[in-house]
Amino acid sequence: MPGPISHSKIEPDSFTPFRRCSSSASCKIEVPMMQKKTVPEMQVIAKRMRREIIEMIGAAKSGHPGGSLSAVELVVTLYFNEMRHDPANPKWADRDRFILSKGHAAPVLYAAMAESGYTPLDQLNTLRKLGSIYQGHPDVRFIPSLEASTGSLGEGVSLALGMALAARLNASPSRTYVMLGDGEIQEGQVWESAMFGAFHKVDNVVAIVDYNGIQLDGFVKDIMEVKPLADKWRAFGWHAIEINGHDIPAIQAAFQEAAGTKGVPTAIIAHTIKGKGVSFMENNPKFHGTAPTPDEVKLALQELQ
Amino acid sequence: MPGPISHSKIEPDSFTPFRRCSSSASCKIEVPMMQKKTVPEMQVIAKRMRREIIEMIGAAKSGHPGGSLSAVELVVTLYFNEMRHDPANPKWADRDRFILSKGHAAPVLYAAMAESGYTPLDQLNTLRKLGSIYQGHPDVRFIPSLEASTGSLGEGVSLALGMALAARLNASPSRTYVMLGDGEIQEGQVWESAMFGAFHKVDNVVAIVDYNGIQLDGFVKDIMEVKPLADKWRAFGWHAIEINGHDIPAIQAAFQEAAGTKGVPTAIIAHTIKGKGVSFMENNPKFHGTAPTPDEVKLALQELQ
Amino acid sequence: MIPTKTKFDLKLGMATREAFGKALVEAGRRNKDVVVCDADLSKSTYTSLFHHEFPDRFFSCGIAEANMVAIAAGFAYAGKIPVAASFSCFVVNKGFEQLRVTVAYPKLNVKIVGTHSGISIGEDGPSQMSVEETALACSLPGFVVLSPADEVSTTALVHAAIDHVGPVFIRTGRMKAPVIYPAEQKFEIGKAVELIDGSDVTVIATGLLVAEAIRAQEALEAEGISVRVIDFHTVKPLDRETITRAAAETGAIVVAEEHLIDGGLGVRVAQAVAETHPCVMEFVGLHDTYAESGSPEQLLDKYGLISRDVIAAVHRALARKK
Amino acid sequence: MIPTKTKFDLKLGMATREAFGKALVEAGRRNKDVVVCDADLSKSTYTSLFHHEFPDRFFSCGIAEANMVAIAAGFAYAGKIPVAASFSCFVVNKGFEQLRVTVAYPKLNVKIVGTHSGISIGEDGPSQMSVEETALACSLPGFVVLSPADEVSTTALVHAAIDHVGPVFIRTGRMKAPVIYPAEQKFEIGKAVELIDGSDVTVIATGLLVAEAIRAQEALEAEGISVRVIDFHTVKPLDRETITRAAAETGAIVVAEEHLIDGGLGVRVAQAVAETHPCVMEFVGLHDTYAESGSPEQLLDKYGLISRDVIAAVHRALARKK
Ligand SMILES: Cc1ncc(C[n+]2csc(CCOP(=O)(O)OP(=O)(O)O)c2C)c(N)n1
Ligand SMILES: Cc1ncc(C[n+]2csc(CCOP(=O)(O)OP(=O)(O)O)c2C)c(N)n1
Ligand SMILES: [Mg+2]
Ligand SMILES: [Mg+2]
Repeated sequence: MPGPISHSKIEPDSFTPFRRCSSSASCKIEVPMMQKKTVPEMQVIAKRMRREIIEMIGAAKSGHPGGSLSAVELVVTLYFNEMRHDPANPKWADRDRFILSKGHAAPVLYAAMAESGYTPLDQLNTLRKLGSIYQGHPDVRFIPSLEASTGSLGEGVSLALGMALAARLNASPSRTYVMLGDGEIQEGQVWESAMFGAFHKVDNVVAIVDYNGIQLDGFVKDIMEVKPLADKWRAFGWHAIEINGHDIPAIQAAFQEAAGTKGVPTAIIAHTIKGKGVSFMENNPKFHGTAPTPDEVKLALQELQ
Repeated sequence: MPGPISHSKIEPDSFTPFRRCSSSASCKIEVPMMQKKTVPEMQVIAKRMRREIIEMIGAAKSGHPGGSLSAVELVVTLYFNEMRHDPANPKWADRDRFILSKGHAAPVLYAAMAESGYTPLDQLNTLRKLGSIYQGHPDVRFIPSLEASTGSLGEGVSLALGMALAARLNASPSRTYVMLGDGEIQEGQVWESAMFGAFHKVDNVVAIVDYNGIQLDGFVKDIMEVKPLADKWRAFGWHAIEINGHDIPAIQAAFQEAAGTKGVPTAIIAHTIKGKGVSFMENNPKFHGTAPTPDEVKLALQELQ
Repeated sequence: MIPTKTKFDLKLGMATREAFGKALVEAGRRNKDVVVCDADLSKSTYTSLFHHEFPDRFFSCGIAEANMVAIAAGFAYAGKIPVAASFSCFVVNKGFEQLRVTVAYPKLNVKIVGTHSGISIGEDGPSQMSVEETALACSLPGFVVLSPADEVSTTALVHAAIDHVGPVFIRTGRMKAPVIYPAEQKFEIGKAVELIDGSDVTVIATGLLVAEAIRAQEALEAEGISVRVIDFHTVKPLDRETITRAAAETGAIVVAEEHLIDGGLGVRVAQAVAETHPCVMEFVGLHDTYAESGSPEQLLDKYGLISRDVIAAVHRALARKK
Repeated sequence: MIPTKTKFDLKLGMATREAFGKALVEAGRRNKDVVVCDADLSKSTYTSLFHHEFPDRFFSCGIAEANMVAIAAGFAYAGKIPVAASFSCFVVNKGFEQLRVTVAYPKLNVKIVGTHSGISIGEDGPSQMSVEETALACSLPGFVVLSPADEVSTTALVHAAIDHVGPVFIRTGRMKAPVIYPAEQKFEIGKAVELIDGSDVTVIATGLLVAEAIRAQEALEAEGISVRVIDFHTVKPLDRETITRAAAETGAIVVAEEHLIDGGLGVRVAQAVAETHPCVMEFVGLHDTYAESGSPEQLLDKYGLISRDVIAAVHRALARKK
């Protein structure tokens, strides 16, 4: 794995907009992709990422631990086993892409990108500080190797579908993965994009719903019930798979099933535990958007040895 | 049936906003409701309304005949059999309400309201003309007895749910009906509102989808497929009924089934024919939004003898 | 004008969003037609207080702001007084078509409250910051647009908004706000408050920038510059009489707001000035840019929204004034 | 300035939406990265022409404008040049949050085209009329906002928009528009065109009102009033140099647009004037109201958007000019 890319200080104002990329053909350089990790290796990385998440949010004194922790195994499996990508060549045209539609869970993405070598590990604890590349929500102005700026819920599936249709036009094997919250799918745009994805048969997109049962203000069942979740995706024409979102082999199997599913996009309903891995955060709505105190950080890190 | 209410010329600027209504209790005056019509009577009214629709759009030289004609039996059954309302007392607090979410089909609503005695029959042919109360899309500034201004697709179910929850708070028996187009349900807001209606158990709302298979630019299957439609509503927690939307007894039965359905709202998927009743308009995308020429008006009126 | 006071201690009070939440409970007590709609942010918008006291009149909409706005419209058609609240950016931007066609066009009696306005929300960054909602809300014919500066004015204006028959948008902030007014201060929708009289230049400010304007005035007074400070808690309808008088009497106007200059209070004041009494003007606000993550103080400093920037704008204006 | 011409015959040409649709096909031929997104209005927006020639690069989104805007953003991230079109009110208002967070914030190379802008759509009435989109589009940092007046400028500006790297909004109309420019006229984003020179007053106009301004100039010339007429086909970035010069040289400015005065071109010009060279100004536009159904001509007349209204505004401005 190549070392971290060095990041010069970026001013958001000086950011230049995306240039038109040349066609995929000319980008088809041979690149050494990320090496696939084994399940035990990924479990080790997952635990390390949980610690990084706790530490960076603790250092920032604000942020969203719950939905970052629930998504760890899903993100680890994507970055270290499923996706074809190359941190040394982040703009490789045929890479697979990941969009964190639930942008508030940025810490899990930052941890995965840093662990993969896209961004410096030693700056994770600058999260949310002025000038840090680790902005409160993913921001391509600061990390160009991010696939998308997110933070306003409901938009990621549309983004993924646009990227995937571009890949189809370019005859590229690129696949796009997008992760949503279970509260997030209350946004109507999600269903607009679901209908669109089925209509255009965008089978190179996989939507992953982090079904942790909790949103910002409390339990999903109390704020706005989304059940039956798989039925909704099926009625909108998607292939839906339900799995335990902390079970890495189950996640791998689901991705494989998605890859084999032709003519329709796939939705993976991943049953997870919000705050997973830290006893006092698990299934606790308080830790949707509250940073752990220094004492809580210490306690959590002990649990995550 | 009382005669038409006289309408003084209204300037949109002079319109005063809705005043707070006193509580429903004080509004519970005894009112003579619309008398229920028989099926044969309604069939006669339906044919008359089709003629009025053709004539007014022909006179306006613009407008939306197709989706007005497909909805005739549904609207007739609501205004002349199902709804508890009183044209002599249009603001009766406990009345049932109808919202035409697909506001471009205003002509069918105007015909029903005029036939019911809310608005003058003899002004229908001023449709879309400057100063006419019969605006291009339903506009409460011009017809205060309308339940809502509409025209931007996707909003009606939300409006209906808000009104129905107000009725619940007022312990009023009022029920609210809302009609959507099958193209319209591509709007994400429809699914936001569907989720909301099920969550809040708003069983005094009935959504009617005018499932005519055509939207503005062509057939729904070519623009953005919405199948399986009933499954979508069911997955969003609604009771769904599929009927032939031109069969008045079937429509009556569906409304009765809806009234008996407790704890969830009901969606009636009404299979209809766009342009119904005029041979050259039936199932013809051209007549979504094209007015008939004077010759076509003549031909259509002959068919509608 | 606040007649007796000439010094403001500006000690931190409640955030305007919190003052809103508390006033809303009081409004709910006074008027049982008040209902509240929330989009999964009731703790942040403080509508949780209303939820707690009036659970039957509180309607959870989930993360679906467009539906929330139109649900509120349905309530208004039925004679209720709905208040729908969320972060400003989400309720206004995701609900804009609903605000236009479904609320403003039939002039419904709907109250929309945006919290977490401006860049002073800090660490969450631009996706959660609302720097354009004045432009959007003011382009809704018939809407009243309020932008209170402190807890006292927020409380009074929430009640005024409920009493006003017609659509209202209220812009509130996340941060604790310096207290400007005595508790007994009266406010009228559409009537700006002259906080400090002055003759060389006028600073028209709204929201958090009112306190910065007061601080700037204090510094400028020491330099011998006489600054009039006016709180435009109502952005629409605009108090044109007060603007015209300021233009005529001081000949130079600075407008300061925590908003994009494009479409904010400043351009509206500029239009009123050009139509009545042209004079030199300078603008303090965001210059066609989104901000970033950081502490509120750091961001206000970096993006030029503190008293220093008001002072600089006053100097520029005076240099140009003939 | 158009050097040789002093008289304009203003004969009706294509609607600007049609000119857009035709230019888009040409752009598609020149650049295979151009893709088009439609929200069930391709016949009205004339993107059906592109659909016909490039079916594989045309993406039907159904009646779902928010998704359409974000789909376009996805295409842009992947290096395509997406053009998403619908009625202005639907694409801008239903897609505003998507335009803000998903397009403007990362400065994506997305082109949004709104058709059926203004009240001149006529009979359909206010629900389909867009009278606020300049306010909304201009409050998106980094966006270029274009508002061409005729088929020639539309064609040129569509190509300029495609060539520009970054987000662009183009405002077009439903009605046939009077032809103002010779076919060979060159246009530059951000550079206004001085159509007629004059020294007593300047009329700054955009869209359909450019032709009305020309008509007003002809009538005023007969009264002995020398009117400068400028076409602001670019609302953002604003050509401040041309504005400042007009203010300095003519001392009076009238701004005319088929848009709410709140948040339109006029308030932006007023701000630039106040910051550089204060002068008297008058505004022709919609006064905080929605319109109604009627023929386009009747509505433009009733709501004060014809040459008569420009002439009256010029008279008011001159009466106030010292
Ligand atoms: C459009 C929008 N509305 C509201 C918010 C504020 N918000 C941030 S996170 C959140 C709850 C998300 O819950 P969920 O999608 O279940 O995420 P998770 O549980 O995975 O953290 C809300 C309402 C937002 N970011 N975007
Ligand atoms: C939000 C919105 N987008 C687009 C339109 C333009 N439009 C008017 S009617 C129509 C097609 C509607 O089709 P459908 O809902 O099937 O209606 P019906 O067939 O019953 O006429 C469209 C796209 C609109 N009125 N509102
Ligand atoms: Mg969740
Ligand atoms: Mg249809």
